[in-house]
Amino acid sequence: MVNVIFIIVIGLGAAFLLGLLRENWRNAAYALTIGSLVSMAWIAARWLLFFAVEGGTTVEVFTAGTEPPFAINLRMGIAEAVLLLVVIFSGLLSAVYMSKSLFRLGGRAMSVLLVFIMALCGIILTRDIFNLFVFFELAVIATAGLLLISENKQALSAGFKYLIISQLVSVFLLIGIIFTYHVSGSLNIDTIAGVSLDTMKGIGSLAFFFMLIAVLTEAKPFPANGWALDIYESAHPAFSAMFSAAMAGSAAVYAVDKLLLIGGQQWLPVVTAIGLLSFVAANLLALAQTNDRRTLGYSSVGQVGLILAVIGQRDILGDNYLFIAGGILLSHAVAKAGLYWISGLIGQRNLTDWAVLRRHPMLILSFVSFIAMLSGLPPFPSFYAKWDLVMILATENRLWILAFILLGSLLEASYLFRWFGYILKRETPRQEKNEVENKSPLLSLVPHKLLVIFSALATSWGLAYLWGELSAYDNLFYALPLLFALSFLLLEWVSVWIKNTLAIAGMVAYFVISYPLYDPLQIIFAAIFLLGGAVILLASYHVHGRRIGFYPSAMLMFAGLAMLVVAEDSFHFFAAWEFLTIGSYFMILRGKNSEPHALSYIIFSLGGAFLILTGFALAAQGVVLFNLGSLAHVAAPIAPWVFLLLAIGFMTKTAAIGLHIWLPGAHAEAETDVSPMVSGILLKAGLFGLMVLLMNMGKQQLYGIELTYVMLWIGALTAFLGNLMAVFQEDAKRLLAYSSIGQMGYALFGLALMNQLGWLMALMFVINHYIYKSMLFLSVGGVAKRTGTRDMYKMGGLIAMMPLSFIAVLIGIIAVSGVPPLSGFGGRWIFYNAILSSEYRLPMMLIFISGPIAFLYLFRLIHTIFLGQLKDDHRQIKEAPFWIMLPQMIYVAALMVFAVVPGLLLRHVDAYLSPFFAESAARGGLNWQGLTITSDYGYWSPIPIMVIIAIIFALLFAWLVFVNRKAQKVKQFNIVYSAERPFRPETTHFAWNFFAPYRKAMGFLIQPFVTRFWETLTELLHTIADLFRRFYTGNGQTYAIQLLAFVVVVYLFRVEF
Amino acid sequence: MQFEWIQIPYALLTLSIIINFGLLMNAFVAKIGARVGRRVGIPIYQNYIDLIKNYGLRSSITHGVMFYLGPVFRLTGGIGLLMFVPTIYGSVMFSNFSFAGDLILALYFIFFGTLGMALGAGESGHPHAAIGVSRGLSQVTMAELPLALAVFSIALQYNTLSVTEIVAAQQGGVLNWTLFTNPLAVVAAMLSFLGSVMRPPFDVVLAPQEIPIGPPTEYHSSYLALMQTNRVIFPIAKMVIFMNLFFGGADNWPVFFVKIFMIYMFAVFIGVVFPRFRVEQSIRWFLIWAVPIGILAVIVV
Amino acid sequence: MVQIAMATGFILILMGLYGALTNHNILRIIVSFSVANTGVNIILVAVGYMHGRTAPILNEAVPVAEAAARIIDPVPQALVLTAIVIGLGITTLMLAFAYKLYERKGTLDISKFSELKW
Amino acid sequence: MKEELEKRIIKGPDGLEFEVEPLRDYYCEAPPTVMPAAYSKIVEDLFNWARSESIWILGFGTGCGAIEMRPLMTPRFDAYRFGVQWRPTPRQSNLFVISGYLSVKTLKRVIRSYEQMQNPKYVVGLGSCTINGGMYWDSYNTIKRLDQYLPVDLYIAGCMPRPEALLQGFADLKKLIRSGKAEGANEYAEKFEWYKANQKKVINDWDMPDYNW
Amino acid sequence: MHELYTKLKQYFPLGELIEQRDNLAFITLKQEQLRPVILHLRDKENYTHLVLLTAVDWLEDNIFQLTYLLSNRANATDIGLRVMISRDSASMESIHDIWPTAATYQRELREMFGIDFPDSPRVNDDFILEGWNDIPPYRRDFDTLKYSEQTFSQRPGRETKDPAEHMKQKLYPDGA
Repeated sequence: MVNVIFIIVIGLGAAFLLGLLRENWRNAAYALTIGSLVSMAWIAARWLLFFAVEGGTTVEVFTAGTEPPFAINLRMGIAEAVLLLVVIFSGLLSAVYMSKSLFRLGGRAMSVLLVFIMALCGIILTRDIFNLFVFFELAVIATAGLLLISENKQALSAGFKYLIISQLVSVFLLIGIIFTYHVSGSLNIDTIAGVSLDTMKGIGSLAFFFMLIAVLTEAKPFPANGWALDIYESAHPAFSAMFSAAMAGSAAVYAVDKLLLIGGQQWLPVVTAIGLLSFVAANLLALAQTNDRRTLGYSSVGQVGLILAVIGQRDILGDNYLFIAGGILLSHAVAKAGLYWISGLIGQRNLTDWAVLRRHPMLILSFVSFIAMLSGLPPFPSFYAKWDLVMILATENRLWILAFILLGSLLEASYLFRWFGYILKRETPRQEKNEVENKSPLLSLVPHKLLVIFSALATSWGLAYLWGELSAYDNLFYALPLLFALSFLLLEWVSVWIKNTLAIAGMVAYFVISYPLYDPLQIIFAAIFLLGGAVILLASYHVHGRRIGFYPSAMLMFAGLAMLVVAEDSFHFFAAWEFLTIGSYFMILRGKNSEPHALSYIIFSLGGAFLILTGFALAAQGVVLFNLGSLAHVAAPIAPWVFLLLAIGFMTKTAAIGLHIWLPGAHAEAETDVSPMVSGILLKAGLFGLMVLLMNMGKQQLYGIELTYVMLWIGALTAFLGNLMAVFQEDAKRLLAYSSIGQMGYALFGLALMNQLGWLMALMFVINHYIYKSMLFLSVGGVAKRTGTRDMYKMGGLIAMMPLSFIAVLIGIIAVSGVPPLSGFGGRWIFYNAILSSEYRLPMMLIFISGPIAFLYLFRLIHTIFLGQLKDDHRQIKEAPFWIMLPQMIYVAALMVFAVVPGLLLRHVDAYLSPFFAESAARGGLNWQGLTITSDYGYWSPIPIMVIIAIIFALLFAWLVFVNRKAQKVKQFNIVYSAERPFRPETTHFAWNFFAPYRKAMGFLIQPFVTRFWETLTELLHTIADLFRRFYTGNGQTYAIQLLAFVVVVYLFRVEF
Repeated sequence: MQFEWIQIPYALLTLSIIINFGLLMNAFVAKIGARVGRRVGIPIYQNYIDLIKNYGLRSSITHGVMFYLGPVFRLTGGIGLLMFVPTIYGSVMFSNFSFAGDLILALYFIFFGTLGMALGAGESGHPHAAIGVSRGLSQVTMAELPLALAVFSIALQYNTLSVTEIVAAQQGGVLNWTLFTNPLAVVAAMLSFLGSVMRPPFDVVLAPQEIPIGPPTEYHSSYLALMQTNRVIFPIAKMVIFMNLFFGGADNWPVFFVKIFMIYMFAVFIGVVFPRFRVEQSIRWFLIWAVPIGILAVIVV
Repeated sequence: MVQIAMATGFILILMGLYGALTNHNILRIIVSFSVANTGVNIILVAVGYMHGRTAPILNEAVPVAEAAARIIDPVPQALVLTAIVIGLGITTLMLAFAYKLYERKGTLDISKFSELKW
Repeated sequence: MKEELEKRIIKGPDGLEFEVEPLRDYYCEAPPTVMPAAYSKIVEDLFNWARSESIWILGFGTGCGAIEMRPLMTPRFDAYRFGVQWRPTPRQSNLFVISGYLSVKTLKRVIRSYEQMQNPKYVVGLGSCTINGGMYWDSYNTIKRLDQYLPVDLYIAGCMPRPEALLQGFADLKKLIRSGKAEGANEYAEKFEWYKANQKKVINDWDMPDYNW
Repeated sequence: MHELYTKLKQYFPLGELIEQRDNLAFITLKQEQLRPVILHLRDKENYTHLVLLTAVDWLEDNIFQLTYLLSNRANATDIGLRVMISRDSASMESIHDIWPTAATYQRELREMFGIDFPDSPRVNDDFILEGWNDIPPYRRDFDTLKYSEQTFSQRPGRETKDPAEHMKQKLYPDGA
């Protein structure tokens, strides 16, 4: 094994050698630099191998041959090895990345780079506090030197600000060190830690405070970090990458970790508080940023804050400390370095300028992977880490910390995903001809830079795999659906036909394989998710080309759904939940104008997911593999809270009222075949979650309020208001989206009834809603595709042009409105029986009224699109493409079949459900004997109804056609028009504001209170962010004063502990 | 109860009785109105003549498939509604096809005709038709609500959704009628009834002066005749439900005729007294007066 | 003796910090930090000083056997040396930066270098 | 030709351009046809009887004579007892009462409404203006002979004829209908060209299809 | 009225005053004085209502007389402003910006008299007559009888009688 000291020796020696080389031996100098970095990396890697695989133990290295306190000693353990690798690799890759700049500046720059890396390695390795100081100062000097590499001239002033701060830091550090030494008589961390507890009182603790605060300052905590942000903004991106990943994210936090050995437990809360404050505040302030590198800077500050917070919680993390802290730290390092490297390709500094990435799928994949890593999404290490962290925090009842961490994560995710939205959706900036000379190109694809970025990408996925292996749970990479979804990333180059066929085949096959494992409830959901998804995918055949990005996203969503159905424990459930959220987000984002809607979708979804996470964590109380069935045994004081958190989380997905504002835009703006997927299928995931929840936890009471009763009201209100809002939409897809909200309200209501019929009704809605909403979205999508608009009043009279779409919509609206004989009626019938056996009477009033209201918007949908007056520009329109029509016709058939024999599916579910409501089984399920379905109250025979109606209908129709066989077919203006004639179709088609009188009477109910609430909240956050960031004045002196004030405040705050 | 072939002639018999009764009753009501206004009024057989004339018109035009289907839907809705509810209590002959479904089926089937009519009217491409539909649908959403509440209330009261059983529970004296056992529900339902018979004050849907008769503006000849037939059947079918639910049903035809007539006259009386509401006014009226009574009925029962 | 040195050291630090925080001229700031550094160094030495002992140089005057009892603690002295070197390095670097900054803008007023902010 | 009836080039949503000719695309161009009576005489007699007993008048007051129609609904005259009632839409009406003078501008609307009524349909000219222009004999914008433009079944003379006269007129019309002589609609179809020529002679801005279905 | 007239006279050159009644008078104006006088009457004297705008064809003098009848609601007085314009290429300034309702009157005058009101909204669209292709019918040189005989087919045998004479002859054929 190579002695660790060689890492330092090589760094230092090579740096020295570089100074001796001749000025123009650039190649040799560069080779030396790279060579030494590689050899340093090799040493670190060898050690890591030693610890990780060969089971080695921590090694102490004594430099001067004597033990401390007489000489400096270094320590090499697994943590050090990993951090060294991070530092050296970030240095190595950055050196490759900025080779051009290095060549320009020559050997001196390279030696400074080496010194920088060496110093950081030293910080990590050393166990001597004065040595720590020396290495920090070296790092400062090297930083100042490296800042000069930047092409941004303002890096100079940033460097000077940094020097001012580092002067202060060195003052604090030195005073701290000397008094610590004075008190303890040693400079060795471990010795001091061993000695000191009682001597640390008084002057000792002050001395320690000085050291800690100095080292903490190097980790750039909020608010004493203006200088760091300036560096991030102005430095060469490759240096920022190192500065963020290696210096702040690895070396400084590890120094804090080491110092805490001295301070002991009592200092942990201080670190936690500073970390949390940085995490939340930095992410909040980042909301108002427009400069990309500064945004990344804020994000760095936040992430480092999170790591500090984790360090502060090490007292409860136990064995998981390294796993958690490491997961977050590595995710941060790789992702942030990667993002900075990408920023080096971009010519302009506005966040929206990143839209130039759009044409490069690999770069987009890199970006996505990096922000997913930062946001803690599966399968990346930060996901496992956050999961474990949250579990432990919840178990230890540190709920405030938990709340702040989740809040910060949500804020971070919002600006990161907003940024991603910019990339995919904003106008690509165009370069003016005359600007080419004096400005850098918008996007420079330099091969070696790309190589560096892609190696970070590879590392991120490698780490994802590694953390999956290390975690206490199954590696998510072993989940078949996920692998299937990811494999589409490799297939991006083939045509849609092949990919689509593969996708459909895969989904059907997976369903067939898994079929024996499902219970009846799961069969229903799995059938909708997988088979239903496959049917909708048929519509995707209408797209030509390669459709890059669609299949990985879609398959990711379906993978999540497939995994959700079979998930048995909370971890897999949650991971599946996150997968389907991300997948659907990407799909929604594909829509033309969907940027803001996709953003609000992902924010709401992640918010909901965090609630679910917290709920599971509270429920698990430290149990590693928390079986979902154990939700039933959660103890009394926590149970209602768990219920509440989970329920709200799931209701975010079903878009219950108050949490619904993301849905209309997201569903309406999505692509033609995506809308049915996210509406017809995705919404059911929330219902599935609710079913799992309710099935296990049953009725819960909080402060004497029965939570299912509250849900009942929410469901009723959702149904009512969702339908009411749908009435006033001009946009057909938006109308359908609001209708989905309403329909989900029904289902929620049914579930909250907590009786068997209510559940049966909810399931009936699940099936029906899937069929008819998918069908309607497809037909409306097809129409919108042909007409080029979604505004219904711009259409009209399309029945002649698109008869099949009309039939689909007609059947669809009959089914939705619940008019016999189609299957919607079954849902209504079960609903009536369900409420009869429930003791709740008031909320169902709202449900009653929402039925006829649904009728309003449904009629409007069919009338204003297909009936009325055909417009000039639609006179030659064609029927929707075959592949969009095909699924619709399948749905029509399915609706008919389901209308006639609803028992086919439902009777099994009914039987399956009855044990769950055994205690109230006096009023139980339905009797499915023969043709008639009977309940305790009434009866219903679908087949005779269908036959009777069909016969009457057919007879009358035949007769009317016979009588009018010679009727003159007239055209659209041949109408009685008060003795005048119509002027233009546009002025004759009564469609816009169709329900004006209804708006007069009921409009007061649809004041957008909820939207206004969320908008105000967002605006408030942005205002706060914008206000508070002005606090970073850009003046180095102000920063210094801020640092001093920070020190004083932290000291006072600490005294409180 | 199951299907038997004999039920078909029975059902046709019921249908013909109802049609004739309806034609005569409508004329009779019109006659009463005329007499109140000191007019002679239409001949009692006038509705037959109108029907024959409309069927006998020589020419007709069509605006498209849905234009045909509109009246078909409408009349199917009327006949179907009649067929799904037992007409005469205790009579096998006149229980129609009520084995197919219970009260809920009937209530939801009411919309079948409405939907078809609206579609047919839409196909005609006439803005007045669309305006009429808009008004009608807006109004019906609120007008149906008290009825739904009342039905829920009596379903709770009798603990069943079967019409036959509800009627059975009301036998044995006038005081057993829902009218007396659950007056709130009946009040709510009867107020709702006002909103669904297209008589003043809730007839803005047809509004002959401003949107010439609304949805059926374009309908004529045999289409119109079909709809006229439905206008005879449908209110009676609906009133049959009311009669069965609230007024003790009928165990023979004379009682049936009297009860239906009385229920209808209720709407007529109100109609001749009050002027017409605008849509938003009628919605508010239902919301303020009828719905609370319905809610009360649900809570109290 | 120690107290005086300590006091002087802290006073120098405070003076230095005060100067660094109140002066707008970059050169004055650098000088102020030098003053503060000197103060720190004095404190470092002062902490290591023990009354009545001699310098930690092992020669005839101080035999190795008695060294532990007769010399003052050598570590702070070593630290001071290192600290001075590093302080010098940083001061030089700051001066170099000051030069570059002046080259760029023709001013040494620190408040003029605040384009990077927020 | 009015602007909205002119041919126009439209660009469809898929970018293809095509021509829209409103008179061809928005209006049915078929001419009216003669509608034969029912196959069987008995049935036709029954229908004629029904038609005569159920006269639905189009509620379109073309001139001042409309004021004489209103009293018919009142208790004093009560036209309802004869099976007469008013309908607001031509589609459902059988009888068009041209109530008084008919300006050229109104004539256009009258023609349109008449053509929108269904066969069989009847026209009654009310007042002397419809017969020979009456007091508007020298007006620059009032037609003088209704039967030049529409097939008139019956004239009721007077200026204005009283409601009693109208009732008498209806009674006479009923006799005509019952005897199968009121075939104005078929006559109109047979002599369609002649009627159109007359109509177009006075209506200078003919901005509708030849037959308004 | 006289007071008003004298008051107006201070500001504007006015023609003669014709007092029809206590509360109705006419003043003749020059064409270019119309707008200032109207504005003055509307804003200062409270004549806020344009009752009508009509024209008279003085064929013999070859002028059109335009009458703007304004009303003061407060004291129930009307004042008519008469403007004489030439019949040849008759044209008058539009006042639709003062009273929007004037546009309708102006359209009517444009159609019936052929008086042009440049810039008045839709003034050249068909108003009452549709497709009129002769000289404007209210001009006195338009022969309505001749036009009627040319255009509309008359019922043969129609004769015109003086009602009084006719009834006398019919009731008392022997001339008693």
